[in-house]
Amino acid sequence: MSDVCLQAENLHLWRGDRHVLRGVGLTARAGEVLQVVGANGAGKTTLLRTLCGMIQPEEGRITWAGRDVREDLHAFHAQLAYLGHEAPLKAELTARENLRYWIGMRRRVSPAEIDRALEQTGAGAVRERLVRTMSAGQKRRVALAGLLLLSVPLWLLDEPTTNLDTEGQALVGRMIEEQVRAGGIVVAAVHHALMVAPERLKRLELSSP
Amino acid sequence: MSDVCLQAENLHLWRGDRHVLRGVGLTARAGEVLQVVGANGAGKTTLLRTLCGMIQPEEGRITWAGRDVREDLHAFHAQLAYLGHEAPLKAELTARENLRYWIGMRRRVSPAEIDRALEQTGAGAVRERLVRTMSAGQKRRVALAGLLLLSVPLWLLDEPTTNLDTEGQALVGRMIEEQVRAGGIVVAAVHHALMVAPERLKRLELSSP
Amino acid sequence: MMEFLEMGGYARYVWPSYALTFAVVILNVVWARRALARSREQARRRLAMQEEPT
Amino acid sequence: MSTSTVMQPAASSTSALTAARLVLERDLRLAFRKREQLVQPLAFFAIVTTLFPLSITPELSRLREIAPGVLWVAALLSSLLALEFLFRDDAQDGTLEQYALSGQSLTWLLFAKTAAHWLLTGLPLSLAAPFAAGALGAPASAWTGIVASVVLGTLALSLLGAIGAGLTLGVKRGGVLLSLLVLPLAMPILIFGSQATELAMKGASIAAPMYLLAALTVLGVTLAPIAAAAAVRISLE
Amino acid sequence: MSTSTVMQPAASSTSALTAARLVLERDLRLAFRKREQLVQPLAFFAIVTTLFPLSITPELSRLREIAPGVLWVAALLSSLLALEFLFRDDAQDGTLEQYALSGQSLTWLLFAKTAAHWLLTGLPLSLAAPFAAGALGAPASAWTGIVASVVLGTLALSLLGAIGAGLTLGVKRGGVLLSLLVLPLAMPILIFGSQATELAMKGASIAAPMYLLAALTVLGVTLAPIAAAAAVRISLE
Amino acid sequence: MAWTWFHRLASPPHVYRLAERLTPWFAWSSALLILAGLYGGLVLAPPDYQQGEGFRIIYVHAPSAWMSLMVYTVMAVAAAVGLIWRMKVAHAVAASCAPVGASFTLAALVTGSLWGRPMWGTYWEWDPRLTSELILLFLYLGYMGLRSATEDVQRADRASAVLAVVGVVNVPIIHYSVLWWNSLHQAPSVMKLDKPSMPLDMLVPLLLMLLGFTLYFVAILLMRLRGEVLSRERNASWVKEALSR
Ligand code: HEM
Ligand SMILES: Nc1ncnc2c1ncn2[C@@H]1O[C@H](COP(=O)(O)OP(=O)(O)OP(=O)(O)O)[C@@H](O)[C@H]1O
Ligand SMILES: Nc1ncnc2c1ncn2[C@@H]1O[C@H](COP(=O)(O)OP(=O)(O)OP(=O)(O)O)[C@@H](O)[C@H]1O
Ligand SMILES: [Mg+2]
Ligand SMILES: [Mg+2]
Repeated sequence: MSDVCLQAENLHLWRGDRHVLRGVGLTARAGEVLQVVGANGAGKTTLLRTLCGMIQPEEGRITWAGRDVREDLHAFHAQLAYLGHEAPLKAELTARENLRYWIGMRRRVSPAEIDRALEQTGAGAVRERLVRTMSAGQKRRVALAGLLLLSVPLWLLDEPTTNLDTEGQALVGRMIEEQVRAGGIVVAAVHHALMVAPERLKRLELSSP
Repeated sequence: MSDVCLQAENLHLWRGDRHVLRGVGLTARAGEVLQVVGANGAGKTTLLRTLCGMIQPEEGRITWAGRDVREDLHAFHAQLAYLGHEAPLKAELTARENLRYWIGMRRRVSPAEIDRALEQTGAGAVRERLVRTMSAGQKRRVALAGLLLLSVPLWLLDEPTTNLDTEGQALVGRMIEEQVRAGGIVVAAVHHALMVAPERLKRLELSSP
Repeated sequence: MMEFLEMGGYARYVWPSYALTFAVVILNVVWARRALARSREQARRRLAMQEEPT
Repeated sequence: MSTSTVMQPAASSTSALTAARLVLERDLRLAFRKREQLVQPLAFFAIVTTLFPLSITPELSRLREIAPGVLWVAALLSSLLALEFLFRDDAQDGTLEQYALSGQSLTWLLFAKTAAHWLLTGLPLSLAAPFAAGALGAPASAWTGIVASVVLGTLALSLLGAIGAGLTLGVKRGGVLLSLLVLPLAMPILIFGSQATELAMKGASIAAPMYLLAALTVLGVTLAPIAAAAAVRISLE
Repeated sequence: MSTSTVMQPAASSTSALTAARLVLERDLRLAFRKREQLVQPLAFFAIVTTLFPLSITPELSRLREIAPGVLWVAALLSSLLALEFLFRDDAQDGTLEQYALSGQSLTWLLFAKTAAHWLLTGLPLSLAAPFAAGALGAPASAWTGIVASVVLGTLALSLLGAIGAGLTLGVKRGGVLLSLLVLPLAMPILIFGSQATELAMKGASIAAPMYLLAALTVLGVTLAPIAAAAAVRISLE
Repeated sequence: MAWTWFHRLASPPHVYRLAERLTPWFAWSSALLILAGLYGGLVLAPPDYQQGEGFRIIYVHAPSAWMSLMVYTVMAVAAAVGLIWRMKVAHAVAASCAPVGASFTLAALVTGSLWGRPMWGTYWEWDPRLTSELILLFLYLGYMGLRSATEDVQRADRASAVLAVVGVVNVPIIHYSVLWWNSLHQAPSVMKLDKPSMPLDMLVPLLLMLLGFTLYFVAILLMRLRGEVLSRERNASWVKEALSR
């Protein structure tokens, strides 16, 4: 299990004229939380999207369990969950249906499991409601339930506590602790410190370009 | 100046089957910050949109300086600024152009003023960039500059610190202090405590429906 | 010479054709030069930006 | 932080006309920034016009008979496609919300937006129409008549469409619904417009249908912005 | 919190076929939830077909001549209007991103989406086409031929359109650009389709154009999803 | 060993320098050829026995039409190479082609319809060849529209390359479908010179023009290519060197 490890070396990326990622390197091993911090515009979102293979870096490479992720992108994607600034939910479906289709595409999932996850993230009360009618924080909670259900080792989270109330922020902290305790890896872009026991935390500081 | 005062009495509003606002009342006087707090889904966003007259409450009334706002909605709107979950910026215009059109529609504004406001909110470096190419926090900062430029007495802010780094959160605190010191009124929905001196703060707690 | 310009009565069709085609030929040269100049200018600015101490 | 001018906003406040001018200028600038937006309705119009010879007949003598109809249907459809975006972009990024909260008359602001829309789609379409008509066999003598009728027709259509665009704002995939709302109402425009074009191609006087088109346009100018403002307010709620 | 199954996700992972089926089911369910989506392409088709008698001539004998062309232009435009939304909604709310990151073959998933799209627009259109043709004077004997040709034609069009929809995903106001990209490529479909309809109306054999349409469809089935997946990946970057 | 030329062609600095060096050669030789062709076509060639002097439009029409087709082919091949081998330079070539091709397509259409007026009595006829040329113009416009609508160069490269490749698959389909379409409706096409082969003094200037335009295209391509390569290249050292000259 010690070889489950996300590594990036010397990533370079330009957006327009802007050299956004300038030789970023990182290592995240099983059981670790990597906090990506940096001022607004430092490149946190860009880094996360590059790590999950959605943007091709112009230089540098990313390895998962020792192998370049480009060798088998499908297999790598099957191991990761990415949660961006917006929750990937369909406004016209209910919370349950959303999870059924989103998760079901990747693994077999039972309605009971879905309900359990929604309960855990405090979205049990809105499970039959259309996502369109939910408040910003309620949507986030449904997306977090999806994250739990995917049960993959690698989480890439972009400001996961956005729109959540205090209780919800604590929930995210607990979810992350649980994930690394089970041997997973969490890479999270954050502005507010995560509520996680400090011994597991690593920091990667991006400086503004 | 003591009559510049936002009041709401006994607001009731249903969304679908849901009784979201159940007899909410509030008073915010010149020089006061009213923090609207409450769990996810408690109705903060709904309340703010009702206060600025975008949603009609089914019962209750809202007064500004003692007069029902529905009597002259235009005049009321000329006195307020509302900043929602999304920054009201045009992706294909630069920061400067965005402010020029947004603010210019309401009052005469010089390019120097715009640049000064952008500088104050830490968006001076991106003023010539298209909003589309900005990071989430950079967009927020441009919107905050707009808020400064409107120079109206009443601010209605929905989670104004979303996506901002620590320095940006402090900036919002300073802006709000400045606003109330000049005799303005701020109503803000928040999850994280605002960085504002406590004597000016009032709290309105919404309970979940 | 006049006879040549008259093109046997077809001048209305022949000369505009030649004019348009050579306008296209020349415009393409102009556009290409301008595009090259613009790219050089942009590259120069980019270099200047990279050399700025960060 | 700036010394606050919090309490005297009215002092330097913008007049309704200036606000409308700014809206117009903004929309034009946005369109010119993405120049393809200008070309695309034209290209679409050109393509639709070529579809007909391909699917009906390439013979000019027979095409000439259906030319007015084809021209007008193509014009109608291309303005309709563009109409969908009249307010949509601004609604999505919150601009429209700010317009409604600006303390300015929404009617005026939306009128300015509609005017910009016509300048960006209706006007180029009117200028392109005679070429399309020529390719379908219209004589050169019909050009002025065609341009004039398309100018009036697209004006009326933009105004009418503004109401539809406002009403379908809150609706996902409003495009098709918008067509449904606007097309039936646009029938008079289509009928008078193709009549005018047909008369122009025959060399007859186009006065009668042009008066009717003009009447529709005037009606549109006076009523449409008010209705559109009401519609937009409803969908913002 | 659930006892974590973090390390064995492969154990119960979904097969490509199940994933595609889920995508199809989801899209159908979404469409049936908003039933107007189902009706809209049809209504648009109906309206466009009525525009012609209004703007050209109401005489049935002359309408009959242009019926195949009108039918196909209307079908083409109404599927085109719907095509714009093939991937757009899913791109906006991040669903497409999750598809690309699902570890499943994007080609398959997009193929399923395209199939759903055809079921929701192409199929109803095919069933409505003979009625429209009838209104324009086609004899009842032509019905099967018309349905068959419209089925094949809309299939090919949906597949082709998937590429265009993928390419214009990143583009604001992609609708008009999409039409510009797809319409020239769709010309063969239009030509063969209206030929088939014309032959069917004359009572002749429609085999020749139908073979060509079928060939285009087969080409589309094999190539289009791959190109569409490439296009979507590019626009997500 | 055999592949070294390929790798060198994939290297932006090499291509940039090569293009810089070759441009004047192509430019001047094409200018010479075109001037010679013009003199031959306008002065030396005798009038056509049927069309009179009107036939001289051929010396601008045929080269324009030829350019419109050749440039599209070059563009599509370059796009495919760029997609398959992820070669920046190939994408740069494809991007350089489109505006040139589109403008000559327009020239072919306009000169053709100017020629059509005296010959057929109409500016436009829905003839297969004409129609497919018009569709070619739409393809170019779509390609350029997609390019300019996509901000990021790399993304624009790959998106438009997909379109160019799909488009080229469709070009023969369009060509034949248009032929079949018309053959069912209408008498055979009007467009042919009513003689088995041209006399030499008409043919030679035409060949000179065709060759001249081809070389001219290469010159323009090389010039645009340099700009496109620069805009894709972030490697400061050679760019700085290239700019200093
Ligand atoms: C808008 C009208 C026209 C268009 C779009 C058009 C288009 C074309 C195209 C695409 C070619 C093919 C070049 C090649 O295969 O290399 C061509 C060649 C040619 N066209 Fe046209 N043409 C038009 C009108 C005419 C007219 C009116 C004539 C003469 C009566 C004409 C005579 C020729 C000749 C002689 C060639 C070159 C020889 C050949 O390749 O067959 N064209 N034109
Ligand atoms: N297309 C583009 N053109 C130019 N600059 C760009 C483009 N896209 C992104 N950038 C810049 O890249 C930088 C990194 O953006 P990114 O979104 O990764 O920042 P971030 O660290 O996530 O910021 P935030 O905390 O505000 O979310 C920003 O400065 C942004 O302005
Ligand atoms: N159309 C609707 N139908 C049913 N319920 C609705 C509708 N719109 C909003 N609601 C409900 O109204 C309540 C208030 O929503 P609102 O967005 O105001 O919450 P909020 O306090 O802003 O929450 P958050 O902190 O998550 O932003 C929520 O429970 C929401 O689910
Ligand atoms: Mg970010
Ligand atoms: Mg809220």
